[in-house]
Amino acid sequence: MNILTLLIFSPILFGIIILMLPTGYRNIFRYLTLFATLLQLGLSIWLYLNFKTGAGFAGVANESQYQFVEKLHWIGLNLGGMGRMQIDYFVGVDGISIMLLLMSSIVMVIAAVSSWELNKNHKGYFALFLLLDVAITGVFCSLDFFLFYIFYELMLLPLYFLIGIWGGVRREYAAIKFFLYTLFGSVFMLLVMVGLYFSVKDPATGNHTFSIIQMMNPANYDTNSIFGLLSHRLLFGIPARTVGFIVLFIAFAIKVPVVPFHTWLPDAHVEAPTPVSIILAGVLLKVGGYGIIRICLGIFPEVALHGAFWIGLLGVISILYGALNALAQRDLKRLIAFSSISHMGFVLLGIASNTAEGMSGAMMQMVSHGFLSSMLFYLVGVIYIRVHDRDIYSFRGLGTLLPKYTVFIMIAFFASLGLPGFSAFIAEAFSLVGAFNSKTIPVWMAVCGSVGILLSAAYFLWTLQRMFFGETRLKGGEIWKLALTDVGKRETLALVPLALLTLALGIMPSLVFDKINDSVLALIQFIQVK
Amino acid sequence: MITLSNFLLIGAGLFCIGIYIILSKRNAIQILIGIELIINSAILNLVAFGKYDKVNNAGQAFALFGIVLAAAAVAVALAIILNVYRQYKTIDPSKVEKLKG
Amino acid sequence: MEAAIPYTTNENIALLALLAVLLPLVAGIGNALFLPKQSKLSAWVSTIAILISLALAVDVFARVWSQHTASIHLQYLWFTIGQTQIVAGVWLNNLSVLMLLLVCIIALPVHIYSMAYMKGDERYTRYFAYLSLFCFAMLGLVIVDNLILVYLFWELVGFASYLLIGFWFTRDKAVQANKKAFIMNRIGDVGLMIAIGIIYAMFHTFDLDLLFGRGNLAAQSHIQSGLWTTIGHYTINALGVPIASSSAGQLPAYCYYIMCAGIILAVAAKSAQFPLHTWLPDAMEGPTSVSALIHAATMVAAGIFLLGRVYPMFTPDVLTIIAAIGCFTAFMAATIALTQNDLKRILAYSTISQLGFMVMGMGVGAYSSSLFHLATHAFFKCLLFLSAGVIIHEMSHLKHKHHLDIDPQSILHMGGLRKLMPVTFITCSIAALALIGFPLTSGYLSKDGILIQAFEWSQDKSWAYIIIPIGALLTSLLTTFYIARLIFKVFFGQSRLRHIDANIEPEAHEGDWRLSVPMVMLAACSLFPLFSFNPLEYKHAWLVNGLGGVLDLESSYHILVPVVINGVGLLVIYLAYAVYVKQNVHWLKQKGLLFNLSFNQWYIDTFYNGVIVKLVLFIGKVLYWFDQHILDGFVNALAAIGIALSKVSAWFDRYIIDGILHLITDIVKQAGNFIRGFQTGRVQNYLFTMLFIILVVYVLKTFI
Amino acid sequence: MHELLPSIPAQLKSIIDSLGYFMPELILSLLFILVFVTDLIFGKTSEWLCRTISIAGLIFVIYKVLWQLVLLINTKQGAAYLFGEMLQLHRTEVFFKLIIDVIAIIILLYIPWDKALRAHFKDLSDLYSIIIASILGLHIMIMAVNLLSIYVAIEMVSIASYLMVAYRSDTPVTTEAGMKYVLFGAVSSAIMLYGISLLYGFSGSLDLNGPTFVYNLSIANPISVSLAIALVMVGIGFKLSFVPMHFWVPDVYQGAATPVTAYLSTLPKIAAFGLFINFLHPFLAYGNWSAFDFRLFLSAIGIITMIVGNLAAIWQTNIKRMLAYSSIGHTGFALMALATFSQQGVSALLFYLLVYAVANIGALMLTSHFVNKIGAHDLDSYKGVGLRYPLPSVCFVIILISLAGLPISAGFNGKIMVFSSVYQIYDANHNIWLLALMITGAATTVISLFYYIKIPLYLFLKKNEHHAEDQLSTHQYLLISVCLISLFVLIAGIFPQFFNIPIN
Repeated sequence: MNILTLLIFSPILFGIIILMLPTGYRNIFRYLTLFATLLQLGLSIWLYLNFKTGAGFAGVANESQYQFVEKLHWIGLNLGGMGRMQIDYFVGVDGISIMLLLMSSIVMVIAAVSSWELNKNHKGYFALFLLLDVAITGVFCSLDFFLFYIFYELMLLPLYFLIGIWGGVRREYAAIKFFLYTLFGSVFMLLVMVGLYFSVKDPATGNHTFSIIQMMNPANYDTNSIFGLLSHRLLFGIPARTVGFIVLFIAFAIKVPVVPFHTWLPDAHVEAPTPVSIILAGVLLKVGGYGIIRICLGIFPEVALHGAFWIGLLGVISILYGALNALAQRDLKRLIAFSSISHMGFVLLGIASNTAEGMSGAMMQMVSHGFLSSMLFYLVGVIYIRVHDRDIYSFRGLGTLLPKYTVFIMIAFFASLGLPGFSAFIAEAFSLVGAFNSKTIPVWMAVCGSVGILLSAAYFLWTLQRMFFGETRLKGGEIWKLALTDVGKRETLALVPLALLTLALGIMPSLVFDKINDSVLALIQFIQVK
Repeated sequence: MITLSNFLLIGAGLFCIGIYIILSKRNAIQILIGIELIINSAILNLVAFGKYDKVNNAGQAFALFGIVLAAAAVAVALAIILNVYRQYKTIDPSKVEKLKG
Repeated sequence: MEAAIPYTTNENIALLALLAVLLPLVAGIGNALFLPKQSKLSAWVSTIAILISLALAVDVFARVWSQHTASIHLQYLWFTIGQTQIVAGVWLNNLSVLMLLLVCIIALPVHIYSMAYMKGDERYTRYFAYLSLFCFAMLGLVIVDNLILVYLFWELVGFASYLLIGFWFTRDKAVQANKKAFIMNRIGDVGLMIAIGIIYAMFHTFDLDLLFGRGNLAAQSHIQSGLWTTIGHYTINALGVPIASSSAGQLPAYCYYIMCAGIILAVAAKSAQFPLHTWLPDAMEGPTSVSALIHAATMVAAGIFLLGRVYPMFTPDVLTIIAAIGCFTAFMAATIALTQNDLKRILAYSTISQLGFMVMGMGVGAYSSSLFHLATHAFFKCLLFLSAGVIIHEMSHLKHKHHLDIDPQSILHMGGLRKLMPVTFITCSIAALALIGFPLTSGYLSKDGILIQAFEWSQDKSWAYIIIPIGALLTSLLTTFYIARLIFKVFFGQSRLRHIDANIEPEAHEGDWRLSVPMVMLAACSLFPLFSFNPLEYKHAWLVNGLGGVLDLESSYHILVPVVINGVGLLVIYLAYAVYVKQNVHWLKQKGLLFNLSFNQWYIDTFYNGVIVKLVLFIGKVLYWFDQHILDGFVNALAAIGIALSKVSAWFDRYIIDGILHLITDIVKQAGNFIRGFQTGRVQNYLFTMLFIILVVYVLKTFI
Repeated sequence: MHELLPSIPAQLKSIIDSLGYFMPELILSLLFILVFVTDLIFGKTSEWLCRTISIAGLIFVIYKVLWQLVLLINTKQGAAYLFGEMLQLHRTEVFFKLIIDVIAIIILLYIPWDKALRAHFKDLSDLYSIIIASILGLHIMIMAVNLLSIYVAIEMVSIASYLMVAYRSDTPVTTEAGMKYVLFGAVSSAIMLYGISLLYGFSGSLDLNGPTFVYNLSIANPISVSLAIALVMVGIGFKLSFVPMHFWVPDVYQGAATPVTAYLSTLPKIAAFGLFINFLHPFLAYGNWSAFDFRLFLSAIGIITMIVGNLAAIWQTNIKRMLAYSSIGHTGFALMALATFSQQGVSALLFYLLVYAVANIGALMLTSHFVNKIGAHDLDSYKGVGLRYPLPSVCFVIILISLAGLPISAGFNGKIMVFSSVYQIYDANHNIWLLALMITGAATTVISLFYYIKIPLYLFLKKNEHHAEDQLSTHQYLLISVCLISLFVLIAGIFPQFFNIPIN
């Protein structure tokens, strides 16, 4: 059995087992889920170790260079006049997806661990959790647009319930907002997908195909098909390919999220339970970035090249806007949510630069932010579970009260404000270097981007000084003092690996870059050619 | 000599009257009568046209079907209106408006 | 890390240097992870680590310094990004080995001193862990071979200082201070990052050796007709010989100026130059030993070091700007220092002023001299802080003993400590003399060097340039004044505690050997022999020559400047003495020979008191106010603007963007409601609507 | 009379031949009589008996319908014309009939599981006979290609459904619904009859596929012809319930007993689409037909119907009413497929209708399940039910997903197929209307989520303070069949090709 298939669908088995078991067995559910995620982690580590590098395995637009590929005929609907509707079950990884795959499976383990504190309807929760796990893994693996889309949609449903049932006070609002926001994007993505489907023919079979890789090759487009490169067709007076790119970009930009498509994120984060915030920030945002790189850039490279200025602009705006907003927050979780927006802006900047440095920086940023945001949200969760309050102003001088916790929070904060030695530094530094080095975006964007680093320092340090230093003073008084116990064993167990990971990536970035370099180079070259 | 157009005009007239009755009357039975008028206008047309249909007397045949089915429909309708009267003690359609919105 | 690129003949020297850097890190990690909160052992771990580093540094220094071989460059492949290989390596030339040695020499006594100074603190171990971390970062900064690593250590240094300033994190002032310090340093980091980005975009390498060393790319780039061009990129072949690769880089000229601005910003932040200097005085909230090491000797010098590293990059006009900044900072800080009463603040401002000197030195092309001054200054300023530490220690001891409500750092309450703490007094005065630039001290050599070259630099330029050397001269006089004032107020006269409470017996005594030994050591280092056997001619200092020496043009300044400095300097000291120690008149009379002189002096004395001093004090006050309100105010204003901006954008976020979303949904809902309106429940209305619609559509369709 | 004599034997012969292709319908008529008689003989106790008989009969009918496929293969050009061009039989018609019969069986099963209907004072056996009769009508409707047969078929179905809607004469709303339905239906069929008479007049023939039919129309005055066609459309529109003939839908769906609603929302619609296809065919086949632009007509109607249906549904609090509006929206979407005038469009339409019908019946089954269980008619009474009855609630979610057309559900594939068929035509001739159709389809899909989401929202997310104790009980079969339906929806979502109808 193909390892990717195993990786994707193994959680479903556990999900079914959980559904079979009677409602009472909380611990069994927990341990089953944990085991499922650990199994997945093991598999993806195996993938990582056996992932071959070298120009011959770059992947991107070259089907033969993907690894661990499995391709089965899935749907063969007969569409009368237009041949058979050919949808394949087509999975495989290249340098662009492998790291994200590994990262997400690690984050899922952390999320599973952090699900321990939940105290309501465990059965449903863990079943949905595993379903979400399947969808996320599937998105990163699937090379067939249809399959991708299905996994992409499949992510919404569990999240909708996870936020809506296990969430905070305004959970219904948050859930619906999140759901409609993302769905808005994906419905129009559906249209573009259908359009692409009818424009592209698989040279082998002569049928139309959903294969993303086939879509990357301009030779496969029908003459004067709507998205054909040579047939300069217009939609509403705009070149059709541009429209397609914009629509797809918006769909993913909502996930990333890019200002101004971001307003679902703070609400969703604030209302979601800790593990869900971890997954949201750690993995889902990356799905957006991954989509932009794999699909928007892959299928519409020339549009991406011409639109680089606007992508970069959005990136810079997100960086500054998110950071400034973070400065204005007093809810710790909301602050971190906005900081995520700011940090994901660097991904866009790196992508827009169209340089190897920038692109690699963006990839690195996605991986590192995956770990860091999980860590940050986990830490917020730790304190929230203790006293059910996240208001920065109701804490003071936690440093003396929770020394270990403070150490972790300082690691997380300084790592994510880009202190050298941690992964975020490499990521942001090289996104910026790429931006400076770029032919496609002006220097001032890079400069503004660097200002983002300054702002992030400002809000993180302010929070540190406000919450953790000074004499201990708590809103809840003595009761809180008793409630606020330092991080426990399980929490340490979850936090230490994350801290070590970001440190390791900061000191040995080659762990990531060695795997992605070839693909990034191939991608850059692929874009430049257009 | 009565030409085809006369029939058609009468038919059109009946149709319009029927429509008017349907829209204006405050009594279900009368509405049924209006419907009958429309059907009759149609039947009149059919018969009139049927005269010019050389092949077979399709028009007339159709007319017969029309009459029968209209009768059936009216029978059902009357039964239902009776039920309505039982429940609402009125057969003014504008007063029977529990279901709306 | 991958296999070493075979690059250097004497690899093991570089490895020694590397070892010297890594030892403190090991010590720090060991302390942080494995030792209990308060263990004497930790201090020894760190100290021994730094001691070994010192030994290694000496060895490395001895082998590298002015062996006129090519500089030693050992590099490993760190990681590859795209096609660019990012290397991690050690690049040893005279500058770096000098800094290596310097940092170690300064760090060792501070370690020893800290053992006693931090005694009994409940986070003793943590303190030494931080200190070692700092040493690691600082040492790393001086020997690394490419810009990425420079940035890395550049910021780590800042981080370490953040930790140490806020070491007593329960004090609000301390945490405010370290936040301020880190953020203002971050401004500099942003500048550096921008500079690095542009340099890379231009030269496609981060390698310092290629850029400023043998590759010498920076010097070969030139600006003309709005374009910044370089003759070609370099790549390193297997033998490590830089070879030109074909493609020539070209960027618009403004990129060059942005780059320079970035570097200047970085320097200004790290070495507390105008306008980013305000963090340094606040940083004095940290332990005094920390101030001595980080905020007097080493970290703040990093800016100068960076200038030294990238020196070839600058065109004359940029250098002029640098000089101007340095000069202004020096002057401003000095004037401020005149009016301070907080011991450590005076020293802080004096540090700023001296750093300004060095920056100016760089600006006027006195490259080697200003690095020379960096070295000498490190010693005596560190020493000043250490002695200040001892004094403050004693004062607070007194304070607690007599339950007085005084600020132990204020020099207003001191005085007469001369007899009580002789060692401190002597060492402190040596340092003070060195600061003044008194002959036979190291300060004399370095400071005069800068001044002379400043004059030489200005002479062949238009008259306006003369302002800079003059300003510098003035500054050094002011320096003389305030340091003299400090000495007199602290050590001479009677203890002013008596004014508060007559029957206090201000007994104070030297700390134990761990306090005094380092001070003596440093005092020795503040004298001339260490640097030059000719106590009067800076050109003969081995250090200056080692750093490329100075162009040897004979000018009158070589005589003039030292004479003026020291002549006037003496007067100033005397003036200070007269001002602050009031029993001068009597012993004037005893020496009849000098009577007139003393008379005149009295005249000058009154004149000074009446006009100059008042004026200077006034200027000092104004500038201090300026510093406190305008500059700090400016920074706060920036912060305020930032906050306001963020508030606005938050509002925008809530009302506009979300608003649009809600608007759409509302429109949809209203439309639904409208349609629902037709569902009146009356079958005849239904029929009517239906027929009406059909009719209308039909009519429209047919007749239009 | 004399001139008729020679033609009689030929006509008799054609009738005899036709009977071979008319078996299912004949069986249906016999079945009707059988059920009717059993009801009379066994009286009150005969409910289950009638039900078994009719279901068994229907299964036999299905067998016969399948047999027709075989028959058709033997015929030339795969088509048969019965009773002198009265009815026609292609594979398309056969498949329509199959779908009709299958769904009819589901509904027959479903009827007695609905508490409200069961509680009716007299038992349901006559309802079965009515349904059988209506199915006969539906069959004819699908096959009709003659104005006369069209009218007769429509009337058969209408009268049957009048009776079914008004079946529960003991509750006010039902009778009200019945009255509205009958009046609306009678009026629209009368108007259609008038239109038919005009068509007859202009063309001089009742046979749609007749040689002169379209030709005569095309040379007649276009204005009056288009009027005539518009009037005919009123009749068809009443069955399809597209705008502006949709007004009766919400009231009647809400008022009628839930199984009847299930019947109304599926069977007549499907049959009407079959009828529509046949009605359109001659006009499209004829070369230069300009009097009445069917594509414009269908597109405009489709767009407005989608918009109206989905927008109005947002406000509904009564589940059945909401589903009624959503079904209007679905009609609009299906019209999109019809507007392609292509084989592929038809097959997409078939798939879409099948999926929609099954899902819609499932949804209605669930509503009656919750009515049975906790007497919940409105959204508010669904609060927090999901956690108490997870299984039906999850099924509800799945079925709603399919109705909304989210991926890996049958509904999604249906929408995909419709979209792709439309897109194919659009790609060939850049008809702006088709583009508009597609965009509206996408947009209204999003809008539809506003109200589809409401149900899961109330089921799972909303908390209700006082738990309405479920004093009532329900049929386990109902739950089982719902599970089966949701399973089908999922399977047809993941492996649609199994349910893909191969036309020609």
